[in-house]
Amino acid sequence: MLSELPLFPVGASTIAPQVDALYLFMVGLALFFSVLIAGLIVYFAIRYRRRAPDEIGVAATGGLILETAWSVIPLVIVLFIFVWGAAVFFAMARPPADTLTIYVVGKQWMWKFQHAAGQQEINELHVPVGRPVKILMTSQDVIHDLFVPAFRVKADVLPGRYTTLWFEATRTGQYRLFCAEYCGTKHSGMTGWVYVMEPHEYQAWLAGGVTGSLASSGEKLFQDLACNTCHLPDTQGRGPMLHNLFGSTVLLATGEKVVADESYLRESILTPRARLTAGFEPLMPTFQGLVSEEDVLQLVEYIKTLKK
Amino acid sequence: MADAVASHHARHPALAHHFDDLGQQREAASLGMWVFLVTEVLFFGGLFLAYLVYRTWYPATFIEVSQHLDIFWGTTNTAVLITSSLTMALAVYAAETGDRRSLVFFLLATLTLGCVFLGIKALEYSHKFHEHLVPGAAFQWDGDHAERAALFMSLYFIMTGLHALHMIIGVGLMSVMTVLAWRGGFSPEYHVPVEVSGLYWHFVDIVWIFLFPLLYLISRH
Amino acid sequence: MTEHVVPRSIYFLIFAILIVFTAITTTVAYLDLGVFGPVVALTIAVVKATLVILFFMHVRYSTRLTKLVVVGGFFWLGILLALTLSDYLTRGWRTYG
Amino acid sequence: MKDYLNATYGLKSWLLTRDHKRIALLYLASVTLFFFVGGAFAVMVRLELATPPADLMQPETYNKMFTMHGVAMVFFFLIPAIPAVLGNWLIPVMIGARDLAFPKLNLASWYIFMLGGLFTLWAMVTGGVDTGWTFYTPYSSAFSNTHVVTAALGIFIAGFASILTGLNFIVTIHRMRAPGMTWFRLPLFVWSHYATSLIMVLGTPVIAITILLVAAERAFGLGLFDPARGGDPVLFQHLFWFYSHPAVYIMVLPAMGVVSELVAAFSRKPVFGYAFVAFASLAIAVIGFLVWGHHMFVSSQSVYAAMIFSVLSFLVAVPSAVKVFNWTATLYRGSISYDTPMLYAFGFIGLFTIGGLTGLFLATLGIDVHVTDTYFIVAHFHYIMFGGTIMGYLGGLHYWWPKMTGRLYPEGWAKLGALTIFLGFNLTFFPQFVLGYLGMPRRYAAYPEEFQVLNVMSSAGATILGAGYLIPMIYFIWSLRYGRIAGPNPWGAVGLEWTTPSPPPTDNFEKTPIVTQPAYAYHLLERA
Ligand code: HEA
Ligand code: HEA
Ligand code: HEC
Ligand code: CUA
Ligand SMILES: [Cu+2]
Repeated sequence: MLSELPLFPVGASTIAPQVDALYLFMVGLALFFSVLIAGLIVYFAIRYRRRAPDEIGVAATGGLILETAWSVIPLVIVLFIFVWGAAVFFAMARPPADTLTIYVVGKQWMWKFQHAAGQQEINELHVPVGRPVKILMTSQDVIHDLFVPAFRVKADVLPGRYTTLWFEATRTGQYRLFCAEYCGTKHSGMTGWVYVMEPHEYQAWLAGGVTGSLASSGEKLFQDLACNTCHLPDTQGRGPMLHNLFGSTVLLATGEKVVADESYLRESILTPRARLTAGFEPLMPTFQGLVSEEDVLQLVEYIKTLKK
Repeated sequence: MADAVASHHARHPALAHHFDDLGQQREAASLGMWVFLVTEVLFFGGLFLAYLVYRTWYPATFIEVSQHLDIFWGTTNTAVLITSSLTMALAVYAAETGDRRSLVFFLLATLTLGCVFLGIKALEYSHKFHEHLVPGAAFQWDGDHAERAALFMSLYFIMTGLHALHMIIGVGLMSVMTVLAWRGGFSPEYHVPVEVSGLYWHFVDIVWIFLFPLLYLISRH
Repeated sequence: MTEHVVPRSIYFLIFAILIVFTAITTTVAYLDLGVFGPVVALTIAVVKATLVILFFMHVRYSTRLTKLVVVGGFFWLGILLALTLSDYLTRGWRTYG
Repeated sequence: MKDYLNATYGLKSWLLTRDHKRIALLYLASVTLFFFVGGAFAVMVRLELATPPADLMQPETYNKMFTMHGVAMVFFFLIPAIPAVLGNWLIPVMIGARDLAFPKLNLASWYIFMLGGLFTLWAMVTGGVDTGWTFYTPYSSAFSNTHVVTAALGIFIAGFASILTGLNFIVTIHRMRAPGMTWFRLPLFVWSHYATSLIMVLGTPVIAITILLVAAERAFGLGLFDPARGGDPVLFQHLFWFYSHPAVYIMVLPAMGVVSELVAAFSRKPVFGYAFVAFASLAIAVIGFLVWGHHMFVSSQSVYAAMIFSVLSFLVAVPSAVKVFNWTATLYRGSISYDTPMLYAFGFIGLFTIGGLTGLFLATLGIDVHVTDTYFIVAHFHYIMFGGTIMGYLGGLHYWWPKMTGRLYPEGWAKLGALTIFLGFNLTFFPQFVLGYLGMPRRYAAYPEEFQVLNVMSSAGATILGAGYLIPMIYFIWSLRYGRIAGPNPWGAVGLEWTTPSPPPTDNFEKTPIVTQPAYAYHLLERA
């Protein structure tokens, strides 16, 4: 039975060794201090046990040096840990420039992943090994949280906005995927598997049984929702031209500048008047309620492919 | 036994058994009220935080909806409350100087002004009700972002509603004080209840002093 | 018993100032001051509240402890607002590569 | 002169009492009840988790179990436990006062607490709540269809009891100290309760308004925390943790106060570095208000805010470290006895250290991302709340039991109980650290097979722990009748409370004491 007793999780991402190193350092530190304190207590308790019923302890004097020492030393230690921990955290928070983006919508109680090539999967995620992957996440109802222990990453998935999480898998294999934020009755059933594959296997998998890419579904929606009546492939439309929009800096009517990232595109579709583009009338109707989060993701992916 | 300590001079009838003298009792009561008011600051503080967040998120909508609040009644009510704070301060003065008739008079004045405030508030609420500006199923908003407009109105109703609740409690306190004062319960030596009720009343006034510009006075031009 | 009886004239003076400030703040709301609109409105509110606290509530004549309690209360409110805003105001800084 | 227990008789004399000592006993009865309610839910949780699938109960039932376990334990047991029982009973006695400053408010606080408790119990028996004790929106405000509003109102109401207790303590400590009882002669127990009261007064109102907003959101469809209606669920988390993080110090500071008393009394010497320990309490209370965002590292909070909250969380650990080192140093050249209260104090120091050090793991941004919302968190807070606070509470209860009741408990049984609880506790919660780093998420009714062995260990430990609790429960009740008469000072301890008869009269002292010595003046005893 002991062979079934795992004590340490496998690590399968570039960030995992960094987290583990920090963790093991902390374990060492914790061991040191607990053993120190426990050892001193036991030693003092035996050495200075009460030998006569009316015995009295010897009051100590002049503790200032000691007090300062044990205030300053822990302070230095924790500041060191802080810097180290923050460095790892920053590495987790900032995806590298060139990532493979996969979309996920969380809903009570399942994960729906969509690959740019059009593959959709539920509670399963296929990714290539050795390539940074960014997951762009949103929720249709309550807060969920995507957690892959083997990668040592997790991030909350919120309704009404995009959050991201990234990792680069280093080992092929099959790893557990959990929902880590309590989300209601079947929270513990909102689990699945991540399959890390060799790049060519991943390509083959992507090619299998797909009806159309995410962008092409988005394109279809773009026509069905009549977006193309205003957004023309040139500057003649009532709305701004969307080519080369993604990643560019947009000048707003208020004079502010924003980078057109996924969150901006999403907002432009759902609440167009919140941030008006300079030089345009607030003509665009809101599509809130008309499109699902998955539709929005398809539209976003389509707009991202519009290049000139 | 209770007055073992203070047995060398007669205990004031209003002195509770566990205090040594009226001075200690008064200081305890006043400190207690101040600490209580601090809790009130943080209670309303949560609402002010929510207001701040959504105002930075949705500045345009906040300006737009704010125009639907009635600035005339808002200003009038501010004046009413400030006046009631004056009468309250004068009531405390009357208590300190042992002027029972003015004490009763100013307590009654404070109480009346409080009721006037609540009356005007009720009037405004009924207007909002008729204009379908009460968040919920009946909420109507022709402009953009109805949900953001509803958010502003939610804040409006919660903030002013809780403020009004405090006013109602204050009016209740004032009624009790009036009766006690009428019966001659207070003297220059003993009038802590009037004093601490006064602190409470002024605090409620201060909350309004902030609610008024935040809710009514956003960019009226 | 040490108790400071504040003369009535002070109350009337404070009352007059408060009313004047109320008139000013309402008037100013009709002017277009840009970002300074809220700043002015809030400054006036803070001044009014301070006057009420200092004079109507006798804090000016109270013990150090009372003053500490008052300052402490608003300071804690400041913590709540400031640290929460440290999140809201820096959220936009995060760019997803 | 009659003691406070026998001063008057009859139910009415208890239900209308203004005596802080009697009110403390009323609280003792109520929090014990809630402890067993919360413990019963914990038993259900552990039973379900003995096997991987959700077989004993449906997931919806399980979700209610851990929610009600957390709610009962946190809001109705741990927060009031030490302040409202031991603090209430002892603070006036320790500072030489006849009562708290506002006896009527004190009684009112108990009634308010009971009212809040009734609401929550009502919510529990009529179907329960399933939001987790954290009530995260929009699940709690728009999705859950359980009794959220009733339970929330219960907590809202109980919050006022907490505010009244804190307010009463602050005023009492400022205004009611006996002549000669200067600030730096106060027992450290009083200092830690002063710091606790600050948190109660400054934090509780914020949770009150937050809960009210959630209830209003459910009842009237306001949208402050609901993204579908323009609100921000993360705002709820800020407001919730603004209170609930400092609240963890409401839970632990009083226990630290108890431990300071115990360590001094059972090594018969002053606490090492009195002033440092006293100020550490205040520092924890104040800095504790600046760290709440460490519960939100993965919540989509800004990374910069996360950094601020992380570094501040580390700072709050330093005064705790100072305390631990000071207690340990106090033992040096003491005259140490192994009476049961001291055993609990040892347990506290050891387990709090482990709990606190694992808190540092969580404050470390890079680690927290992996372990947040896993069993690592569950282990961390049980180590502190249980290993820390409950050990302190039980130690204090044993130490002052003779004073409160006039009777001694049976020492042998008490040692057995302490040992059982200590062993059961570690067996229950240590495996959870491992589980957490392996990645087992919390609040899971069903879990993958590979986690079973560790979970079985944990469930087995919980059984021992449950049995361990029954031991003190039984002998405390037994001792009320059959325990040996204690006498005024069974431990040979110093402190004003040991100068009164056991149990003391209603007004505590025949004559207001005049204090001439610092706290823990054991060295003066010797010379006398
Ligand atoms: C009594 C309750 C209590 C106490 C006192 C603490 C104390 C601390 N807690 Fe804990 N905590 C909880 C109860 C408590 N906690 C609960 C209930 C939760 C989960 C809530 C939920 O989500 O349901 C939680 C969660 C929690 C988190 C969030 C985790 C997450 O959800 O992702 C964090 C993160 O920073 C944290 C940190 C700390 C720290 C740094 C301390 C520090 O104060 C600890 C300080 C103590 C020491 C450091 C030990 C003594 C020191 C030494 C022996 C010397 C060596 C020291 C150094 C080198 C510094 N806690
Ligand atoms: C003071 C706080 C406190 C205390 C003392 C405890 C005590 C215990 N807790 Fe704790 N627990 C919390 C506070 C506390 N807990 C909180 C805040 C949470 C988070 C909730 C959430 O996620 O929302 C939590 C969550 C939590 C979980 C995680 C659930 C999950 O995430 O899915 C677990 C699992 O093992 C657990 C176990 C236990 C156990 C075994 C005990 C034991 O120590 C209990 C021992 C006591 C007894 C066993 C009682 C003895 C009584 C009897 C034996 C009589 C039995 C009577 C009948 C059956 C009628 N608790
Ligand atoms: C009635 C005309 C109209 C329709 C239909 C319309 N839009 Fe727009 N759109 C506009 C206008 C005008 C703007 C610029 C003003 C603004 O920012 O709201 C705009 C702006 C945008 C922007 C931001 C562009 C930038 O440069 O900042 C995006 C993205 C966008 N629209 C996508 C869509 C999508 C996707 C659809 C269909 C689902 C759509 N639009 C339908 C008129 C329209
Ligand atoms: Cu989805 Cu938990
Ligand atoms: Cu915390």
